[in-house]
Amino acid sequence: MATCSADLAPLLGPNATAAADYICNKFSDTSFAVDNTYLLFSAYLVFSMQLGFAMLCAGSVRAKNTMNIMLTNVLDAAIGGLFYYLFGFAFAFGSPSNGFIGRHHFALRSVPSSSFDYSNFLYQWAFAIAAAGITSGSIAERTQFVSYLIYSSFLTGFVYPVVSHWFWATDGWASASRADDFLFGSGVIDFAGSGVVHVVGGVAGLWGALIEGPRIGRFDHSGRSVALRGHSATLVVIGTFMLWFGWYGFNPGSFNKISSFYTSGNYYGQWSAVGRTAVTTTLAGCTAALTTLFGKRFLTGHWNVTDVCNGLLGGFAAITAGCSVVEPWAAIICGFVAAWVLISCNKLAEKVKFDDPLEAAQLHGGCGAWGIIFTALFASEKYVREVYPSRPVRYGLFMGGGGRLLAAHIIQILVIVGWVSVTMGTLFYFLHKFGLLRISADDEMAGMDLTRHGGLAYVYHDEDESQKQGTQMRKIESHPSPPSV
Amino acid sequence: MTTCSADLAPLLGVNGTGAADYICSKFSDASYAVDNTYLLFSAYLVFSMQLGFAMLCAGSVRAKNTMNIMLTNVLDAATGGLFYYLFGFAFAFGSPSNGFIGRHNFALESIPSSSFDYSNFLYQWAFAIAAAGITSGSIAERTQFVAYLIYSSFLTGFVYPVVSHWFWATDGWASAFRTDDFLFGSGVIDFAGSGVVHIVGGVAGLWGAFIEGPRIGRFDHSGRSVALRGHSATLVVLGTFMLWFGWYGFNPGSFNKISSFYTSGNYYGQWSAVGRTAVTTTLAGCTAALTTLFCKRILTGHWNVTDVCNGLLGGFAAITSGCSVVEPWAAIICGFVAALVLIGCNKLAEKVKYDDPLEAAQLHGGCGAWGVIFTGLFASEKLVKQVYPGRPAKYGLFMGGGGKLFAAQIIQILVIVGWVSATMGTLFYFLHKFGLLRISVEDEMAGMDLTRHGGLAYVYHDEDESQKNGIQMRKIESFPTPPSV
Amino acid sequence: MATCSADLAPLLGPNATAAADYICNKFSDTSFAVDNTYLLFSAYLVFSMQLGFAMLCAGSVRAKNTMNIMLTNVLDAAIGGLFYYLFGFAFAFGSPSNGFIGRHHFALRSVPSSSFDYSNFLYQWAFAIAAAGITSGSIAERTQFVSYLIYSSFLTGFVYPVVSHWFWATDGWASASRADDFLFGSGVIDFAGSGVVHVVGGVAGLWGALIEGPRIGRFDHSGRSVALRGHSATLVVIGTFMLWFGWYGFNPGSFNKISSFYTSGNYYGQWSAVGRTAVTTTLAGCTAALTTLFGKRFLTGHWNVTDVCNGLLGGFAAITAGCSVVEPWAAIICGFVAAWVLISCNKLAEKVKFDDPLEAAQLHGGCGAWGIIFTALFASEKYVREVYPSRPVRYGLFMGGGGRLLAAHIIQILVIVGWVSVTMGTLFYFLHKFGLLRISADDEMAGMDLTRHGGLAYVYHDEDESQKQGTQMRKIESHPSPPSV
Repeated sequence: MATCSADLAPLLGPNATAAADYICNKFSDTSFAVDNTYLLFSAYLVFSMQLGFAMLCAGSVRAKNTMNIMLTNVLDAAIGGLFYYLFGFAFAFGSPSNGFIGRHHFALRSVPSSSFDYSNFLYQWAFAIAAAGITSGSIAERTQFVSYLIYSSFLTGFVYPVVSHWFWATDGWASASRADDFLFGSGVIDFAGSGVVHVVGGVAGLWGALIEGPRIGRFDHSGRSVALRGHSATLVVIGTFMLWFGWYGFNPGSFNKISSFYTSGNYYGQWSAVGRTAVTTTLAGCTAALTTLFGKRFLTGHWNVTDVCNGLLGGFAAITAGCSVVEPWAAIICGFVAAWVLISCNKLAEKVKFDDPLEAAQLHGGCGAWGIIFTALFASEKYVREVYPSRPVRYGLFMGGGGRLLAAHIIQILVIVGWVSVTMGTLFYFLHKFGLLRISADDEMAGMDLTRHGGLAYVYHDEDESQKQGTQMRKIESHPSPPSV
Repeated sequence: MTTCSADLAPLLGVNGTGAADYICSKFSDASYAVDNTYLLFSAYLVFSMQLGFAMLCAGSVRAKNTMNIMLTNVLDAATGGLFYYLFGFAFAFGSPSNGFIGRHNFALESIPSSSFDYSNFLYQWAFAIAAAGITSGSIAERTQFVAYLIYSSFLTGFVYPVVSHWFWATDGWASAFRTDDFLFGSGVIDFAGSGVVHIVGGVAGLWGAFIEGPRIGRFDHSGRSVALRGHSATLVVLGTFMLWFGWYGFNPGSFNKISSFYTSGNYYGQWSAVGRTAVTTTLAGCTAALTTLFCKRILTGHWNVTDVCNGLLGGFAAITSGCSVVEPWAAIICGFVAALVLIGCNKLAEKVKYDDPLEAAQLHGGCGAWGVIFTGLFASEKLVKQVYPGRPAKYGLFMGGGGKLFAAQIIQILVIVGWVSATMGTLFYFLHKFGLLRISVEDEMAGMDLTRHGGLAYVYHDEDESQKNGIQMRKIESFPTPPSV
Repeated sequence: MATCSADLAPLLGPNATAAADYICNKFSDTSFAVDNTYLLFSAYLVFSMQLGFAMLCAGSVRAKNTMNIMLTNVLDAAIGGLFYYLFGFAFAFGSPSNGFIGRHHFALRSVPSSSFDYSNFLYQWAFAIAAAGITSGSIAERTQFVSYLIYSSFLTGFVYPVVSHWFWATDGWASASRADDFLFGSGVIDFAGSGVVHVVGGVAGLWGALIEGPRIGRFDHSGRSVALRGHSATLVVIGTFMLWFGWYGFNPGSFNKISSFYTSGNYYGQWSAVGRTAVTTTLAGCTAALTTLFGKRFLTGHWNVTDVCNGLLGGFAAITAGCSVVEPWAAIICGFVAAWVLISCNKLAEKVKFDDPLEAAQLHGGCGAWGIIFTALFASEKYVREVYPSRPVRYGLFMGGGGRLLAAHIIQILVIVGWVSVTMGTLFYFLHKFGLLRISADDEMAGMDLTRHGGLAYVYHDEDESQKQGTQMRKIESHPSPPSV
């Protein structure tokens, strides 16, 4: 608040510096309190998305693998907590550092500082585990549990933090908040992470699913696709609504501060930008849901709720990059296209016999990529100025901003895809080589809950069932499963 | 904050104007930030009620219609988002306008303004979809899907916004914020919408359910009522708790601002009123739940959790109108009566063979109406003065405030019932005439999930089931359903 | 804010007292607004834990008792609301009072005051019902419904408030905020209630479960333990995530205020302490979850999700006492030990044939006790100074703070265990004596839902089932169940 006192002192007249300082300090206290309150509760909302992912995944897999998928979601959060604390946050935001990777604040050393408080760490952690949550969907129902543990730690501890450093840390090589002109004199505008979070998670999942191949029975001998339906649409809907709820922390929360003003004393400030972000997010999702509803109705003949849910999430994944810099009407376009992107990605996936139980790669990868391009087309000059002040403004192509932003964004997509393929692709490849990736056919037929997780998730008919379970339990316990997990 | 500078300048002495302005604008920044944070997070909470409605509905219908009802809840939010953005908000709050309907801010044009920010839109949208959510419950399990799409758009896009304009917009003909003496020199006090939201939703549902008649098997040939139980009490409880959680955004959030003071520097300000509102809400719901518990125990002989949940919600629906202007002890009376009202309405509904799978009409219509009356009886003078300043305070009849407020509240009920019957009643009537309202008998027996939504919601026994479903899926796909949805 | 004006007035120069007052009043308004916003939303989060408890309990019992357990969770909140309003809050925080029990503010008389606003009541209520929620788990599946009503009212209305008075009220005999030197010149540091909430709830459950004995079939004639598995792991995971979500209100929220500064104008203030608390909470839970995962893997041979969930919650219960005064690295130790504490408590429980369907006594009692000791070992001097200013600082033994705090904390555990045993133990004993505690063997075999709550919770196969249900319903209705509930 140095500026504050500097401004106020002369106004208060001679030798009022002390008074000015005193008043300005109290103002800075207030805004710290407000901003931290805002950021912390946003972080809590983003965390609640983890429940959303867990339910979405659980509902989309078959009952016999429910325990397995839910366990991975719980562990994404738990492992993420430790690894992101130990070095993830340091790799991502430890400054001063080079453009590629951060190298301070390991285990939160010298945090809080003037630039980062604990709330920033918590918020970024919630983002990191979201990325891991995305991937776990793509490789569901056929992946060994140890490989989950391995990729999840690697993704949240290293791969994701590095990407977020590039685009979000002040000294990332492609960051929009970078001072010196770089990447076509325009940084990348990936406000809440269509690329940094969704494309990363999606591409990682893509490689995992591709390398281990489709689930048994997903494509019959004649090669026709057979729907292996999830066991509970209710859980899918719960998950979708929780994700929607959490997205209000994900997108508007990415401002980190709400108390900054544009013109002091004016009703239009950062708080309005935050509100606008929530509105664009809502509109994109709603449009995508409706588009999917009617699109699917014409393609398949029914009104399918799980497809609508996925369409909705596709719209969110797409708007995430540009949510803060586009007009509400543009968000509607974003959602409309996102729905079609998702539908065609799914068609394509079927053609190439790619099996992703949650459509995660298509949804987060495909729609995320569209979102990045969309931002480069529709970012409005006024909003870019406000949200990314003090740098040469590059805005949307269709808004008359020229192609530099678009170029930068295409670079972003390529770079992310490349980096994730190199790191995660290799990881999955070696896991596969060492027979750690895919479970045995018997396990897959029987379901992992029974063979690895100590029994089925549901026991609705007590008397008989619970007895049967009970014996199974004890049987399993008596011969502990082989060390090969 | 001009008043602020006006007050402060003289105090700061000669040529203190500049300083005063500077300080005051920083104060206004701070309160904008706080108020928007408060309003946005309240809006998120209200949105989370949509998950509550979805689960409450899903749990209260039979398994064979789960996909259908959940889809409608997702779409209430989605269609609501688009329609409320395009004209709903304009009809409701577009000012300056006449007393009947607003006519500015279509598609959020010239928002943010000094009177409305994006956060206000988001908050009002969450209210609008809540109303639609209520109605979807009454006509569950037997309504064609297109009918949902039509009524939902109409309700959130026109019917509800008009009502909210009347009672909440500054220039609504019956608004309590209206300055000129109207409606017995007292406006209507419907703080968070027992009338505007709950009666509207309830009456709309009443007409829908009434016109299409009860579900097959709900009343046997001898006319005795047969309970068609919902398929999962767990989902009902889940939904109820989410609604309770969201109601803390619904009622206290309706203040829109939290930083206003009553006496500057005093610990008692609007923030206390907000807290009190949360307390009255809690007490009303809790009392209603306990009353229902014991009454039902006496009437039916068991302790029924779903009834208790409905009683709880009835208490909330009732207190919503007066939550900010009644004392906590009055809230207990409110909840107690609300529970009895609900039980009475249900008995009545059975007598007249009216079938509402979620008791939505009885709950939101009946208890909502009681809530409006309750406010006319128990509104306290002191609190009315604080919450609705700058107008002749008309308060509760039993608190010695005379009958003017009470009369106004009665008018409100009549007007709302009339308007909704005229609009939604007619709509449902014509849908019925054109055979778009009710599904065919076969569909109803088989369940809509199988015939319209591409398969059942649950597949617990994979091997067989999922195969069977798989086949059904493909069968259905091969003969796309008739265009008549 | 008197101090504020006192400081500011001289700075503003002669006869500027009025100006100083004016400015300082507006500052106090702002911080009231911020703090109440913060506290209210924290209270809402804590309330959402009630949904967590409900789902956790529902998923951990057999399908035939789901309605019963969920009803108790709804009623914990409802009964708690009334009783805590009527006298719970008064017993806990009604001051001035003696060290044992409060005696003002019955039914919120003279609230808001300068020390308590409505938001404080709401927040404390959410804590009280959490304690009751814990106990309901221990005695699940075999307890008569009336005894639930009785113990729940007694616990939230009297037992818990008294304990919270001792340790949290300014004039509690062992409170850390107490001015005069007492209890080794160091009060007890139980920041968010490992002792006050978790040990209380756990010990109460311990006595209930101990007195009524294990469920039929839990230990077979040869005395071997037979796992009676819960009917839905999905619900357990939902519950766990909701509890995790709510814990961010429980621990960081216990600061009550976020706008207090340590050095005005500095980025490091109470908001940082709040953030740190959220971080320690997260790390403790994550570590405990991972420890349990691997520990259980070696002990039983599978990766068990429900165990991991319980481990996670154990970590949270443990860190609750010290969350605000320990370093993040210490939280990791806390979680690691907590996991082993829980595992061994469970082993012990099996040995002594103690049956607790939710491991609530082990989890909240055992880990809670460990958390209290942990705080006494690792509380850091710096943080204790900041969080508990203006009193002789006693901090952790291992941090070089000497043994006084440890001694005080051991006293705390003993006192709480003693008090709860005397009150709740006696209550359960007499309920048992009068045959009000345990249900009949037939009820237990058939399941309480059918015999007491009007039918099963789930009806997945409509046609047949719902008919059967229907008839059962009507049968039950025709012969109302015996008055002995």
